[in-house]
This record gives sequence, structure tokens and C-alpha cells, in this order.
Amino acid sequence: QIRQEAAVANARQLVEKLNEHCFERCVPKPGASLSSGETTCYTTCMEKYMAAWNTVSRQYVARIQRESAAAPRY
Amino acid sequence: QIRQEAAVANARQLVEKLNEHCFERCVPKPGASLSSGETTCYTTCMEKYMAAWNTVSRQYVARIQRESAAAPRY
Amino acid sequence: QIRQEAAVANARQLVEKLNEHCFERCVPKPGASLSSGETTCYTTCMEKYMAAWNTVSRQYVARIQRESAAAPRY
Amino acid sequence: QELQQFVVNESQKARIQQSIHSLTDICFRKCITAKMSSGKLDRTEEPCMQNCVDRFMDANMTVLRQLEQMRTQM
Amino acid sequence: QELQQFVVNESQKARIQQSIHSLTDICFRKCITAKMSSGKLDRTEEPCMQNCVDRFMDANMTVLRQLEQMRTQM
Amino acid sequence: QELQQFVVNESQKARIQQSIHSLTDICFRKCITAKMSSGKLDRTEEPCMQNCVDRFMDANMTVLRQLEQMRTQM
Repeated sequence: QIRQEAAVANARQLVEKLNEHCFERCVPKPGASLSSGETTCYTTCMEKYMAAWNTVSRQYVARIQRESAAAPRY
Repeated sequence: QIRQEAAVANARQLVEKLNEHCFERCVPKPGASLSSGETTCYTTCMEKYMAAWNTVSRQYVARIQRESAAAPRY
Repeated sequence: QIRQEAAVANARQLVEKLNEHCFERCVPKPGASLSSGETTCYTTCMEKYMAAWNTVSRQYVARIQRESAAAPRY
Repeated sequence: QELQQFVVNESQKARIQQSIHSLTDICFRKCITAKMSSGKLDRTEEPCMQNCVDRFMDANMTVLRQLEQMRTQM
Repeated sequence: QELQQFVVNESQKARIQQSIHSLTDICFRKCITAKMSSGKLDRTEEPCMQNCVDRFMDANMTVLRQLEQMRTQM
Repeated sequence: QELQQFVVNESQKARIQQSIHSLTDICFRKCITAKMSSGKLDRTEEPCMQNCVDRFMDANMTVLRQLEQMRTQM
């Protein structure tokens, strides 16, 4: 159960950060509704942010594993 | 008592954010004392930030209520 | 033991903030390795950030003490 | 059980407060760009703040819908 | 009761540490704008950092005083 | 004791997740600067994100090494 809560917190933070970046970039002047250009930008930005998050995860975890293999702790 | 602590934490965060924005804007080069121009700017900025916070609160809560009325959860 | 944990948390936050600022400034375009210019900039930035942290600590604590001496609380 | 309900309610409230702080931060930056001249929100700032809240939530909905879709496809 | 005093003291210390981190962050951004050439704070950076701390606290005082005033008027 | 191990593991995981969020934030800002045209990372963005993670960790190592050295000299 604790694990599930951690996963939810993790997903929530991803969405928060993503919104921060993509709203900043794709909606410079908020109007009476999201224009189709803004919506397209947002969807693209969202996919890119998640791709970036995946790349960072892979790279970071690989690095940590390499380092802990080089200097094992007993 | 928990409620009161929450209210204090809430007020504290408002003041923190407000200081962040207004100090950034109104005191570009900190000198030996706050000039009267800086003080005026700060007071105005503070009032505006609190007005903004009020507008956001009203708009956000109204939106949440509209949405939870449209899609009630049992 | 609680005190020690607090000290560790404090040091960790200093390092985090320092990395944020110095990486931002010294590594504008991350390449295949840190160039010697980037490394020098980083070391300098790190020392400056820690010097800044020391100055802020001294100034802040002195100010608090002055104020609590002027208006003692019973 | 009453206690549990109390905790749920309070943490929901805390989350709403958090969102309000974060939205005020984001939208103040976007909408209040002119020189500080009055402590009130002016004729362009007030609707900008309101639109900012609503567009942010529209965008957030888009994200959540897409995440939902991705989960179903897995 | 001693335990309670210990908790109060420690959380006060934690809050002071937090303020120091946040002030270092804000003032480093404001005062350290030149190229990193030395690890020490130079002749303009050191007083700028000190003034930054003091002016921030002056401004904070203004805010708290005004909030107090508003509360009395309610 | 199993419980303790569980807590240690989970909080380590939480710290790793935190680092991944923070690195994604920093590196997205550095590497994704062009107009959003595709949801995937393009030929320059992907290696930039990877290098960004690795260089950040190199720089972080430098900092930790220097802090260690300073502690030994005290």
C-alpha cells in the first residue's frame, strides 16, 4: 500500500512539473479558451516531457548502477 | 488546533511567495536602506499579489465546484 | 541523533542549491565530458556559493539576535 | 472513522490551498508584467488571471485524459 | 516537557536554516552576476549580499506590519 | 528489522525518484529550446539530455569530493 502511494505521488509530481513547463511555453497569453495551436503545442510538449523523463530515468539509473558496481558497499 | 496550524502554514506560504515576487521586482539592487520608491513598489506589489491570490482562489474553487457538480462521485 | 539528521539534511540542501546554480551557469551546453573551463567555473562557483551562504548566515543570525534583543519575548 | 474523514478532508483542503498558491505564482508571473502602479488588479490583469486559472485547468485535463488513454492501451 | 522544548527549538532552528537557504538562493541570483573569477566574494558582492539580507528582512517586516493592520481593521 | 530494511529501501527509492524529477526539470530547460514540433526527442535533444544527466553527476561528484577534502582538513 505504501508502494502504491509512492507511485501516485511520483505520477503526480511528473504531471505537476510537466504542466509547469508546458503551460509556461505553450500558453504565453491565456485567452478565453485554449486555441487549437495551444492544444497541439501542449500535447507535443507533454509527450516530449515524458520522453525526456524516460531518458533521464534510464541514464540516471544506469549511472548509479555502474558506480555502485565500481565501489560496492558492504 | 490542526485547522489553526493549517491556516498559519497557509498564511506563511502566501507571505513567502509574495516576498519572492515583490523583492525580485521591487528591489533589483539592494542598497543600504529601502528607498521610498522601493517601499512604495513593495506595498503596491503586496496588495496586488494578495488581490491575485483572491481572484485565483475564487476562480479555482468555482471551477472545482462546477466540475464536481457535473460529475458527482458516489 | 535527530540533530545529526538535521545537519545532514541541511548540508544536502546546500549541495542541491549549489548544484542548481552552478550547473545552470557553468555548463550551458552539456557535452561528452566536462571541459576544463567548465570544471574550473564549477569549483569557483561552488566556493563562491558557500561563501555567500556563510555571509547570509552571519548576517541573518545577527539581525535576528538584534531584533529579539530589542523586543524580548517572555 | 470520523477522525479518518477529518484527515481526508483536511489533506484535500491542503492540496487545494497548495494548488492556489502554485497557480497564483504561475499566473502572477504571466499576467502582471507592467510596472506596479496600483494595488488593485487592472482591467487587463483581472481577466488574465481568471483565464490563466481556467486555461491551466483545461490543459491539466488534457494531460490527465491522455494519461488515462495511455494506461488503457497498455 | 523537556522533550517538547527540544522539539520547539529544533523546528525553530530548521526554519532558520530554511530561511538561510532561501535567502542565499535569492541574493546569489541578485548579487553574483559577473563571470566567476574568484571563489571569494569580491568588494561589491560581499556588501550586496549583506544588504540583500537586510533589505529582504525590512521588506518582510513591512508586509507583516500591513497584515497585522489589516487583521485589526477586520 | 525487515520493516526497517523496507523503510530504508523505500526512502532511497523516493530520493532517486526525486533526483529524476529534478534532473528532468533542469535538463529539459537546457536541452529542449526549439519550437515543439514532435513529441519525440530529436537527434540533438536525446544526446543532450543524456549528457546533461552525466555531466550533472560529474559536477556533483566534484562538489562532494571537495567537501570531503575540506572536512578532512578541519
